[in-house]
Amino acid sequence: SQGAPQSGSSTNNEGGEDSGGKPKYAFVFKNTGNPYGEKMMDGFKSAVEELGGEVILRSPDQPTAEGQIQIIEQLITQKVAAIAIAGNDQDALEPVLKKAMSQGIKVLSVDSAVNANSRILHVNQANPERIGRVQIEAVSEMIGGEGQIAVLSATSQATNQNLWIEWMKKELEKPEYEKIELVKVAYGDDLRDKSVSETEALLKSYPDLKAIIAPTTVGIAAAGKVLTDKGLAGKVALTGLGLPSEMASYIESGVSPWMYLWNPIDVGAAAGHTAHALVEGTIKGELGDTFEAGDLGSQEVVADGEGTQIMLGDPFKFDADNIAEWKDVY
Amino acid sequence: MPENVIENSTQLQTQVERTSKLASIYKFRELGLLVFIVILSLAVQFRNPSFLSGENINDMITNTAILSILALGMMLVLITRGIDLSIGSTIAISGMVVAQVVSTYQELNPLLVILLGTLIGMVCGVINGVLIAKIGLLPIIATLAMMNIFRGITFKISGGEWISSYQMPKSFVSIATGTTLGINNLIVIAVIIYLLFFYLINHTRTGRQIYAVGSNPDSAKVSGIKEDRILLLVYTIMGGFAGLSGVLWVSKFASAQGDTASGYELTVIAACILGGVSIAGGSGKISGIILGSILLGILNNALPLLNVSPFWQTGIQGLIILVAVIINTLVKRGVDRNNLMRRKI
Amino acid sequence: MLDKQGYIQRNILDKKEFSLKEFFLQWEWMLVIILVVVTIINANLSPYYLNYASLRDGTMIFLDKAYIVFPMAMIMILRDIDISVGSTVALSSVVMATMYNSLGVPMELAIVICLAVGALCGLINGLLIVKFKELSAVIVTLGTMILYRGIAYVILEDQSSGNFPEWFGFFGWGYIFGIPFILILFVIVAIVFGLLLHKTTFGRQIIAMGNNPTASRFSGVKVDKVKIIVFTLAGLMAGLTALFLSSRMGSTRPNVANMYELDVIAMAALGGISTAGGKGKIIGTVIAVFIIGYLQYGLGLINIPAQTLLIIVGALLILAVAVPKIKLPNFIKRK
Amino acid sequence: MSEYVLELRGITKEFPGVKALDNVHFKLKAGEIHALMGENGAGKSTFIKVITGVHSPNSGDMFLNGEKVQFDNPKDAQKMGIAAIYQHVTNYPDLSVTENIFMGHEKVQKGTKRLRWKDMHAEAKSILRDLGSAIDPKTEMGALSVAQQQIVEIAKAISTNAKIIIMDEPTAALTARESEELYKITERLRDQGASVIFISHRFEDMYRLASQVTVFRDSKYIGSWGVNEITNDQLIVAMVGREITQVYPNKKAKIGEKLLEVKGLGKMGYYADISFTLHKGEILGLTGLVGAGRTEVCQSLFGITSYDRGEVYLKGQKITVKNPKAAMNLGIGYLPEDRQLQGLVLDWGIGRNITLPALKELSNKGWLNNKEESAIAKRLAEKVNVKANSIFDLVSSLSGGNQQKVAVAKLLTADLDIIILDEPTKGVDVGAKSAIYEIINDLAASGYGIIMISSEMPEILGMSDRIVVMREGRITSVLNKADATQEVILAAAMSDIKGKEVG
Ligand SMILES: Nc1ncnc2c1ncn2[C@@H]1O[C@H](COP(=O)(O)OP(=O)(O)OP(=O)(O)O)[C@@H](O)[C@H]1O
Ligand SMILES: Nc1ncnc2c1ncn2[C@@H]1O[C@H](COP(=O)(O)OP(=O)(O)OP(=O)(O)O)[C@@H](O)[C@H]1O
Ligand SMILES: [Mg+2]
Ligand SMILES: [Mg+2]
Repeated sequence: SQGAPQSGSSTNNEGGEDSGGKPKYAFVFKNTGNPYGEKMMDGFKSAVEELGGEVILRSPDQPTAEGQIQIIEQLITQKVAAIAIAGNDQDALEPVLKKAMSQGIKVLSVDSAVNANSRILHVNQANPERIGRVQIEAVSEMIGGEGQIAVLSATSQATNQNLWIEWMKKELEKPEYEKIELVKVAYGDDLRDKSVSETEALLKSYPDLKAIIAPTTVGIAAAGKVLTDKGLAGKVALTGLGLPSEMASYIESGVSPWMYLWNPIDVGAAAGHTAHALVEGTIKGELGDTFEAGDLGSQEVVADGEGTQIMLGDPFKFDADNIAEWKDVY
Repeated sequence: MPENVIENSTQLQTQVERTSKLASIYKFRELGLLVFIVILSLAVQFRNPSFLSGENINDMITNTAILSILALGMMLVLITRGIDLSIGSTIAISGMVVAQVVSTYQELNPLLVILLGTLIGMVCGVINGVLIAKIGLLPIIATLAMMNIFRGITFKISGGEWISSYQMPKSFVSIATGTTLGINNLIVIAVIIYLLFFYLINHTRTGRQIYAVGSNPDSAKVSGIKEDRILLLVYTIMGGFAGLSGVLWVSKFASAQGDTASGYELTVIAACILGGVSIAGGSGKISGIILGSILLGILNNALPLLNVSPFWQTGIQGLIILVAVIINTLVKRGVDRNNLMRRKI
Repeated sequence: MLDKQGYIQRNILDKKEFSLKEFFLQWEWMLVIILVVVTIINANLSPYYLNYASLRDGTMIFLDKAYIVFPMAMIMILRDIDISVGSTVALSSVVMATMYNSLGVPMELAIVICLAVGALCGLINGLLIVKFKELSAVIVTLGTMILYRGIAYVILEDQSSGNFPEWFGFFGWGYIFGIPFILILFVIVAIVFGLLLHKTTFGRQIIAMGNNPTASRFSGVKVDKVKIIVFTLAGLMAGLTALFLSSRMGSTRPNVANMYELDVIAMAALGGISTAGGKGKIIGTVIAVFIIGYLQYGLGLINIPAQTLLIIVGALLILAVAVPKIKLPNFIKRK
Repeated sequence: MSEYVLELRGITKEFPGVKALDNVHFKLKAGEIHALMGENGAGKSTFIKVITGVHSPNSGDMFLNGEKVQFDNPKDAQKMGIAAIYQHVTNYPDLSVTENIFMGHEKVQKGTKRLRWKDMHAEAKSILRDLGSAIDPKTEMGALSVAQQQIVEIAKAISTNAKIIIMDEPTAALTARESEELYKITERLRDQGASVIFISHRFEDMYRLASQVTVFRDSKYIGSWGVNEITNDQLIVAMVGREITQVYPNKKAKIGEKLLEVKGLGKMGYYADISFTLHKGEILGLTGLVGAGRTEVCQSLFGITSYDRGEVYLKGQKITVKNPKAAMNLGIGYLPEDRQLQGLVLDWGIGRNITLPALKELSNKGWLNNKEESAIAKRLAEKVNVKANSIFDLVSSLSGGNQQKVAVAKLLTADLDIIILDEPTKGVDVGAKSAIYEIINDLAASGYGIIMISSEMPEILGMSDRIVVMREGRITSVLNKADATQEVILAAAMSDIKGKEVG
């Protein structure tokens, strides 16, 4: 509700499409050089191009909201038809995204949401509740329902991760997990060196630790490396969310029996279809709207707190049987 | 003490000896830092007894090895009144290229790989060196610009992809995890480099010329020291170390990313200045940067062990760095004061 | 009185001849040329670039941190550097948001507090640097850089804090007579700093200290005081940047303005401020801000990937600083 | 082989806008000590730098033992056996004395190229000892006083075993006694077959040492004479182009009321028990051996450093001086001994330098008044007669003596009662010296109280009304002009009082 841009003095909007006539669909990821984001953008790109749109893929060089604000301003000036964004901050993009929407640009968030005011809807890669609960189920199975576990997260402010960790804690309240103790949530800040130090500290401070859940790629891979180097395969179990390519060796070696993720290509494609549906007016982003999302089938807009979202399926399980076919994909 | 008047040479002799003994205490400038490290270690040990366990000490030193190699290079740069902000990017570029190479040529000899990474780093260093020594750019500007450029190139050549553990041959990963004579290779490499450079810095002409250029560039010219060559050398060494560290980094974490070691230059500079290297040039000692690296190593290792809230960690780290340098300064002042008090008037 | 000794009494001129050559050999002209070139290139690259609205709104994107360039220029003239400004931005904005949201302080007062916290951070830097002369500004501000951001984390933890009143959006988004407020204030602040550095005794003292700190002290310049004031100004401007940034984001978080210091230093350096001390003009930094800002904006309009942008900005920085250094005679001598 | 070890013909050297050397000649015989004299800015130092390859001349030839040579950098000259001590100390403050001595010609192990530290330390020690100095070769250069650094420079030249040694004003920072040591060393070097070029503004140096003297004036070669062939007056005329009848001007000032009283001042480790008084119109000479603590006392009075004991009274009021600005406001001014480091902003013009201490007075509520500033700068620059074209000439392009005049001019901007001059004529030519003496005398006559630190005995004796002698941080003697002779002062400066532990 704050910092509303004064649309009157902004670029006059003489018909959203000029050069070439094709509507432009922009995708803004968190930062550049991130294979997860690259795959998502690939998915977005092929979906939009199939649907006849022009694609703009952008990300700042650092994962900051400030960098994304600059990019969005530039996209507004270019009069794009839609912006799909994986936000670096829930709230900080609100004013600039509102400005975009006030000029008729369809804004949706993907992967990591911006707040409900800043978007028309969110494309959710998987249900956060399921993401949280499924990891506890997995860890319980790995350690036989008993023992100390710890979480190694990204930064202490990563809203995604924090939400999942909340759901993990809720799941742990169930009686079947009463012998499982969550001893610590550590933060590796998505830095390799820090994640390694944090993992080592966990192992030393809790000699009886049975498992580590790391719901972030850098964290889970770093933990996998530490457990491998210290020869703790089979003694301390590892699961969480990670890129199959990063985790392939640790899943094959058994350090991590299995872990989860979704397919970022599909997530990107879903964002592309959703953006298209918004631009074409097929949906308004209101509850109950439905549309056809290509190979992903029919999608329905459902509630998400104060806003609405498209929800893709459960996270996908990667284990020793299927990792080989995925590790070269992403 | 009018030192240049001799009346009685035996009296003079004793006087000189006394002052030089005093001077040797005084000369260990990082006394305060050492004391601080000891106290800090004891305090951490008190809170978490696994801190001073053999395993943890081994982990700590292993994790600090790369930092200490980089700090050595940075010390040389700082001594010449320079600075190198591009090393984080150099680490990334060398790590990325090397990882791509080993993922294609799995059979490559690890030594060749190390050499390749070092060479890439040296090329980056030479570019910095030419800009600074030959064209005369200010080091902070030249390396700030090259930091962006190297990072951009790394992203370009990686095409946004990472090279992951499964793509790396065992021989490559074991560069960082393997041991020689029971000691982790990273530590071995760091120790060898330190020994070599201790010799270079203190016992060769070139080593001393590095100090001379930083201490007074104008006199260096008058003494016939080729300042530009020394600068070129120093930035090449720094680049080489960064390149080597890139290999070690990627091997240690078994993953190469475009944003590897982003911002790491500040940590390295912090290690140097904590260790008493003056950014005004001319002074800096190996013993100092070892202590500086160790202090940072302890911080990285101990804060997680102490179970400090993640929200407090950054603040505590900043506070400890400030307190450490301030205590070091106060101790130095105390030693100076003590020396003054002993002066006869 | 010396004439009786047989000296020829010299006439020492106190007027300088205006030299057209000298006038045009100034670095600032080089910057103007670069700015023109950037504008021409951008206009050719993107059809969206060269119109009033685009150029005007483009400034709103990059001007927030540009305020810090001025005191940073002064600090660099003093042969120092302040790498804590990014953290100061974060801390002052976090304190402001917390004051307003958690303690119910009126926004007007919170804004004043934001500036005050910024200035206080700068003052602490200055005091530490002056009290512990053995330490350089780099190590002090490296320490406070980590410390200030650390305090911001302690205050807000993993939360963001926003919900500012509607009018607060004016700082980052508002216009006066169709001109962005952030641009108007920037011009005013630039003029103030330009006058301060080039037309007052204070500025003269800064330049003297940059050239020879010892001689300045012996000449009665209160070197400590000057240093403290300059660092405090840097903090104050960081506080101002915090206002604009939080206004543009409608909220704040402990991790905002990360690494701003490097951008600011790059702008000052391109503007001709020498860290070797004693040299540089405010007008140069102003032009440099627009060069870097518009370059990034223009290339953004043709959707250049971030990695390419990194390379281009780096190369520009090197070229701009290197070209005037490659003087012909030097070049020949080296061969 | 030629009769001359070194010969230069028709050397011209131009800097942008300045012709520093204009077709000059020079001939140096083997085993000769050759004095090179001339006013400040005559081009002597530039000439030296041409010989050593620091500057390359625009035209002219150089012959070494009859053979034509050309040096492109100092190392070439070093290899050919030429060593120089430059006028402005060129040392490495962070490195040890040994390293400073051996930089550029280190002793290395054959084969391994390892530095032979032990040998170098030992040799450094023995050279220094020969020079009569007990400086520990392992101390850092930066911790030494200016004079001690000068001695190290000399040691450095000696250590190269050079055949030609050039000394550019080596005695400028030395006292009579130390100069005497230097004379002996120089003679010994000569006796061992070296040739020496010696630049000095002190006539006693020349008479004591040189057999030949060459004079430059205004960048030109004036002539070369055997020292016995030319009278003092003729030499002065050759140097300054006119006669100077009297070096020390007649005292005009009347000594008035008490201005300053210092009681029992002490600073741990530097000085103790300093008490003296200064009156209006009085010139108080402060002398002693180098390192006696004179500078430290005066800098405490000026607020640069603090004292930890004692009191200072100005016109009967007890004062504490917090910083130089406060000192200037109270009416105390100080001319620092190291004009390049402490006195001047070298990259600035003359005008800006002169007005730096008075910015506040020249400005209106903080705004600079450029017109008034230029006018004052012009007036004062002319008053001390700086050799320059405009107030915008860079100070770095001035010769040492003219730089010193600019530094003196700075003091005249403020409204002062007391002026402290620390070695005011160090490195200043005879003409400028008498001009500076004249200025000092006029200042005293107009009511200033003046403290003049000097290591030059004739100057102290010639200028002072009273003389305070310091030794090892204490005042050993206060003499009236009438009682003061060279012997009495030397005795007081070196008398053997037992020092006691302080603090
Ligand atoms: N690097 C330089 N650039 C420009 N002018 C210079 C430079 N060095 C010396 N000069 C000028 O050359 C002239 C000769 O200077 P030089 O230092 O040789 O005089 P000097 O005879 O040694 O004087 P002094 O006795 O004061 O040391 C002076 O006018 C000086 O200003
Ligand atoms: N930076 C320093 N560090 C340590 N000791 C110093 C330093 N500067 C001066 N001293 C010592 O302090 C004492 C007083 O020095 P000061 O310079 O006041 O003497 P001075 O009589 O003025 O001699 P000079 O002729 O060298 O100026 C000397 O013993 C000197 O060696
Ligand atoms: Mg000279
Ligand atoms: Mg002195």
